[in-house]
Amino acid sequence: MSTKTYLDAIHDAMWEEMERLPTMVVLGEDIQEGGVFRATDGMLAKFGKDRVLDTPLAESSIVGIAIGMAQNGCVPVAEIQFADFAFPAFNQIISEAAKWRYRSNNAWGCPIVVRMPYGAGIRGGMYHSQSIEALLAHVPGLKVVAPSTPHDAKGMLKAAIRDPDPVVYFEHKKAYRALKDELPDDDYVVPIAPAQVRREGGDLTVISYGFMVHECLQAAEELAGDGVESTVLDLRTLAPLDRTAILDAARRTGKVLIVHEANLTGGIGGEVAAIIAEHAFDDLDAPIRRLAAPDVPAMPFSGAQEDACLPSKETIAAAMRDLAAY
Amino acid sequence: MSTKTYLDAIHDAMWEEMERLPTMVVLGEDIQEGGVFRATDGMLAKFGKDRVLDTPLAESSIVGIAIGMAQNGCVPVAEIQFADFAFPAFNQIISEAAKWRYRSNNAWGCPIVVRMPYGAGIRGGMYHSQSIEALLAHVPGLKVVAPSTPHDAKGMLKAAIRDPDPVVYFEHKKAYRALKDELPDDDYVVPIAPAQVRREGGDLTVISYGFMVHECLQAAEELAGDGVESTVLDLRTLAPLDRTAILDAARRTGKVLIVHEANLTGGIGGEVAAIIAEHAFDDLDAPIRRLAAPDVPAMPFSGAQEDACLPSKETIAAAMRDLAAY
Amino acid sequence: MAIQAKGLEAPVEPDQRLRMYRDMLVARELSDRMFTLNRQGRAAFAITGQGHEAVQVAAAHAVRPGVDWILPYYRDVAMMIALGMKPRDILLGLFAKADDPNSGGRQMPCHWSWPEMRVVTRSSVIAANLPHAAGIAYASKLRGLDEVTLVSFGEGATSEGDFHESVNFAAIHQLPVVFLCENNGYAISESSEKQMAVKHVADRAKGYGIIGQTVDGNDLIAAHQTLSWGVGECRRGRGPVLIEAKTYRFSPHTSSDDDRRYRPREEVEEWAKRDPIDRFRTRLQGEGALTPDDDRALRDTVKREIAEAVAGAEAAPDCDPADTARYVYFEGDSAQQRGAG
Amino acid sequence: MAIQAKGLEAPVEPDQRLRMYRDMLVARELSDRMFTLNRQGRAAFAITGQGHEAVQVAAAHAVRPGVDWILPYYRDVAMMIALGMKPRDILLGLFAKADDPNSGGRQMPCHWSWPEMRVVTRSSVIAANLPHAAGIAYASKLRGLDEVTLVSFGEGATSEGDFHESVNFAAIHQLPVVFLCENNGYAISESSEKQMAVKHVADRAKGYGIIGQTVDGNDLIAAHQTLSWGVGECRRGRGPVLIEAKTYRFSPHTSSDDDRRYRPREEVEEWAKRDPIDRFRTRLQGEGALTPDDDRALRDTVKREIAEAVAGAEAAPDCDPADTARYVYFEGDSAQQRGAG
Ligand SMILES: Cc1ncc(C[n+]2csc(CCOP(=O)(O)OP(=O)(O)O)c2C)c(N)n1
Ligand SMILES: Cc1ncc(C[n+]2csc(CCOP(=O)(O)OP(=O)(O)O)c2C)c(N)n1
Ligand SMILES: [Mg+2]
Ligand SMILES: [Mg+2]
Repeated sequence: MSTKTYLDAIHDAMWEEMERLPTMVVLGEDIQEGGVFRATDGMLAKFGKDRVLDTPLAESSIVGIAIGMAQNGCVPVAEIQFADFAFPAFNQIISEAAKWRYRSNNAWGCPIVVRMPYGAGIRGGMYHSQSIEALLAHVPGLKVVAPSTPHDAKGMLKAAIRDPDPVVYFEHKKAYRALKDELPDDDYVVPIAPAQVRREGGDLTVISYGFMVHECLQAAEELAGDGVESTVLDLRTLAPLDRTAILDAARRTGKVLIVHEANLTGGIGGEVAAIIAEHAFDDLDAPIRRLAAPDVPAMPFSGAQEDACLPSKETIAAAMRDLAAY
Repeated sequence: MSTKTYLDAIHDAMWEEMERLPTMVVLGEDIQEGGVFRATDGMLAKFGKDRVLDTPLAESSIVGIAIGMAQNGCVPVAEIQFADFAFPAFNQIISEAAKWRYRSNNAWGCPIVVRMPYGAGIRGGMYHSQSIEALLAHVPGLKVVAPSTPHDAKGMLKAAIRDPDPVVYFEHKKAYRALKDELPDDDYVVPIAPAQVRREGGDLTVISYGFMVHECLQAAEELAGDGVESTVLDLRTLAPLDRTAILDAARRTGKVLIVHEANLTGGIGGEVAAIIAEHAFDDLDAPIRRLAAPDVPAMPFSGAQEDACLPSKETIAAAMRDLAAY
Repeated sequence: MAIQAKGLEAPVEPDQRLRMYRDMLVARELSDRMFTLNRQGRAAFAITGQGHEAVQVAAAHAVRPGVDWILPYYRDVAMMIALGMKPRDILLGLFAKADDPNSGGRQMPCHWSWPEMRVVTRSSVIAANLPHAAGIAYASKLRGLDEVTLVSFGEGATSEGDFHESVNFAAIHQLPVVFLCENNGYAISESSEKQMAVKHVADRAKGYGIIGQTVDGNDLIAAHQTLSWGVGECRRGRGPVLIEAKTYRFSPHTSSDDDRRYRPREEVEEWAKRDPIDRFRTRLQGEGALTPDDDRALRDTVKREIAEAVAGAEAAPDCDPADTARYVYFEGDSAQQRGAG
Repeated sequence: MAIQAKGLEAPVEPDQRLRMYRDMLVARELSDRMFTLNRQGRAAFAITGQGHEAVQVAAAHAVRPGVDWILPYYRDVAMMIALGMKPRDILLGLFAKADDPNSGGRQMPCHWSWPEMRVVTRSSVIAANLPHAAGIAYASKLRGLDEVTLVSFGEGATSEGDFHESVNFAAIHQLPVVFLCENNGYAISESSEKQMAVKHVADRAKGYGIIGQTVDGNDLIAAHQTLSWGVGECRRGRGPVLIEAKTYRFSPHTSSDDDRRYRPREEVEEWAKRDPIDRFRTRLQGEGALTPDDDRALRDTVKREIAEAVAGAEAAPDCDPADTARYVYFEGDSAQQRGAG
């Protein structure tokens, strides 16, 4: 076991897969110098400039080239420097990668990974803080993951690299250095799809993913002090959703709060709530609550206004108390 | 009053606004010859090539240029030939148009209209049938409309053109020639935002939008024959949603079915269900049901498989019966 | 327009010439039939490339089938025929039949995919497959494989950002990609002056520091020489190249289009005189390689074969609605899947 | 690199020269301070353009303020100073204060917006504002207005599809747009060979059929002549033009970057000798327009002014969290809104 940050976990997952897979390529902007977050630190020296590829500043082609590489025996892991800059690549992701297998009736596959640093809380302003995951989770053919711990970050990135289909991997920027885990030294994989119960409790369920899971856990801790016991479910994979885990938790507790830092309307929370409202209706004891960023186009640079957008352990705890009291 | 198709309605709305607004410009691919659906028929001769602008085959710039025009006194109405081809323009729509006012703290506005022919049922195959509206309805700063009748098509397009903010206007390809209305000859506007009750009934509510509204109405008609009376709510505007109308209908009937032809997961239906499950919970008598296309990347060209994707009055009626019997 | 073939690569043998001629005939007859079937209400949609046959057949003969990668576009009926795709297979796509090898009836007709021939699946989204060509070629280079990638598209496609990003990337890494533009002067209704301020698509190459070459796309031999030269340049490590073949489409854009709205009839008639099939026939006959009798017999055979293929394909089983949700994701043993490692 | 100013437009009067010099000093001092404030933990983020001052000031003096449209990028501190933006206003953005005129504290610093000066709001998304420039210029032409649009960006931006689509559109319609590339040789860590196979960004112009012009961006007078020529060409209806100003950034990419990882120190030192401010000072002194004493006094004044501006801006009120959800959509009477009709 070794102590690793969330960023180390991502770095190491790629590094170990690069060692294992001679045709794996990491590509993106500023990859060779180590990446703006240092996720590819040291890789140039170890694996060479052809496998650690600095691309031009052109996101559509970053994903498109990765798609091409994957057809010809390479295992590409593309980095979009910030999820905010993924929109120029949306056509390649949605029209191409997601539809590749389906449209060829399984004759072709598109095993690519697109890494996207996302999320707020780092004073990144409107274009370095966005949480765009719901947009891609609506697109069948894609797998979308958003690990919340270093352990999952490593295991799910390996799973993504080994997956036969396109995976969009959301890594939370605030988690990079803030989170540390003891990780196994041996190779391991955390499978894509199953959600994970992070805490068990019978009074209510909080469902979240990414960095917000930690705020939820702290809030749950606080409520436990008052005798309210909650289940915290970490979705981990946003597409396809783990409906069984969602419905189990909802049925067991009868009360559900969903938390994310993406804006409310049309977010993952809506889909999760809809699944519960359709399939666990008879077990519900309270309205399904959602706590999310307000519907603003992106979070302001101003710390005061950014904080006003983000759910926090305080606002989560308050929402949990309301729900428990319902 | 004159009889007009849905396509006429769109054509006439633009034509009349072009006459009224000397700096209005319609732009897109093949606009001058009348457009592949003939929405701009005759405009070149009437308004000239500078205001009826054939752009290069480049969607990102179509929207980006419209944004620029809007800054300098023009009123641009951009056409994306098929909604399926909007993805190259997603960056301009989401990063630019949607965030324009917010990021400049109201110093600048972005009054553009982006028209997108969308929807299935015309044997268009995977890339000429998509319903992508949920992706844009998740983006604050945009208004997203999807009129279901010629009357609304005309009135809402005029409202969109006169709106101070960016409006994405989804026009259903199957509706173009299939739907006819008697339209007033005088200028009128159908405001963006309010949903419209298309039919009143106390047993259950069906919520839909776009072409599917008509399938829902037929199903409701059929059920009325069996004594089941339903409310059919046409959302019309998908962002911002008319929460009041949604909640009113849900509370009045206690049972809700949501129908759309976009794929289920992450669709508009999820958000609508979540709103109801949160704010009308105590009035619900049954699970909130959704009927939508399966989660496939896009609808097949095969008629048999396309039909298998689309909700129809039969499958809607069946879902309504189930719900009524709950 | 002068033929500007660079050098004289790949002389074309008499046998090959006749095969090329036959392929053009097959493609033309098949394409005409697809339009007729649409007009008869037997096919929902048709998109074809009548007029583009020479450059397409030339391209198919310039690459090494099964070795080089090919990313064709919807007009490339003749390219696919010359690569060996059977008319029946194309017709299965036209009728959206379950056995359509390109897409199992999921895509519009002529949206090619043929793994064995390294013909890569593509969408309807113009220019979106250009980056794929660059990525495939990058992989060839990385893996030290002697492979060339040929991607074809219309002149309208060169307006898209993806064209720019792909050619730029290929130029930076000197990748073995032949960018083949079949410039037919129109993108649906828009004439090429609406797409660019330069006269030739080949001029666009200058902004990337690569060679751009224009050729008469209706002259099979010239086109074949130029394409063979391009493929050769790529194999010699001097790629990428941008080849522009000037041509014309004789059909409307698709079966949904009415080209009389935007193309003067005189222009269409002018180009009809430069029909690539007629020109090649004249040449073969001038060379004594084809007698008028042989030609008539050949054309009859082709007509009959296509008619048979239509009958067979139309009778084939439709797609099963029960399969609608298949292959959204990989099903089964992931070690078998194409592309990874 | 030779100065390639086309003709001798807009001779620069002595007064104007001193103003230009002062603007460069102000921008440099302000930019250095912004970095210091970040290192001191008083500002979350800094992004500046030390080294780019000459071409930026030249651009500001080549356009007609309030008439021509300007779409600058995050490096253009000196351009904004020369257009008249107060250091205090820029610092309000640095500190994300409520009164930040560019964005009300919503955007990162140096994401300009100034309606009165026709400086158009922009995002952080590289190249995404190039189509806006084309659209604005199209509107100028449509409306018969004698306006020029100037948009600036780095050489990295030229790799994006939006660059291609915008220049192409402007070329097709001969729009009055000056595309100004401040080529500092790096896009964050990537040297320009990773962005293009051509030597000069100006070479990219050839693919569009427009004029591309390279100039020494660290030579204020040369840059001013070239930009004035470019603006003039646009006014004469001979636009668009692509002007490449070769320059260098003396700072890291942003306060979050460590450029020592990718830029050899010798290279940085080599360029330091070509500091545009030093060069212009030498020139002014050689011309007798500036004595060493005047210069010292001027620099002291500038330093003091910036220090005062910092104190003032830092003490200004923060953004009110209650305003977070304002202006997602237009609030109020829609007749007042900018842009429509
Ligand atoms: C991104 C995108 N935009 C628009 C379309 C609609 N469309 C299909 S073909 C076409 C014209 C293509 O012209 P060109 O590239 O010259 O090829 P040609 O059809 O002339 O051979 C257009 C606009 C599309 N398929 N994809
Ligand atoms: C679309 C997009 N991709 C990536 C980034 C991150 N990024 C910010 S600046 C920059 C480099 C820009 O280089 P260049 O255009 O040469 O301008 P310079 O900073 O050198 O002046 C990058 C990659 C971004 N802002 N937008
Ligand atoms: Mg064409
Ligand atoms: Mg640069």
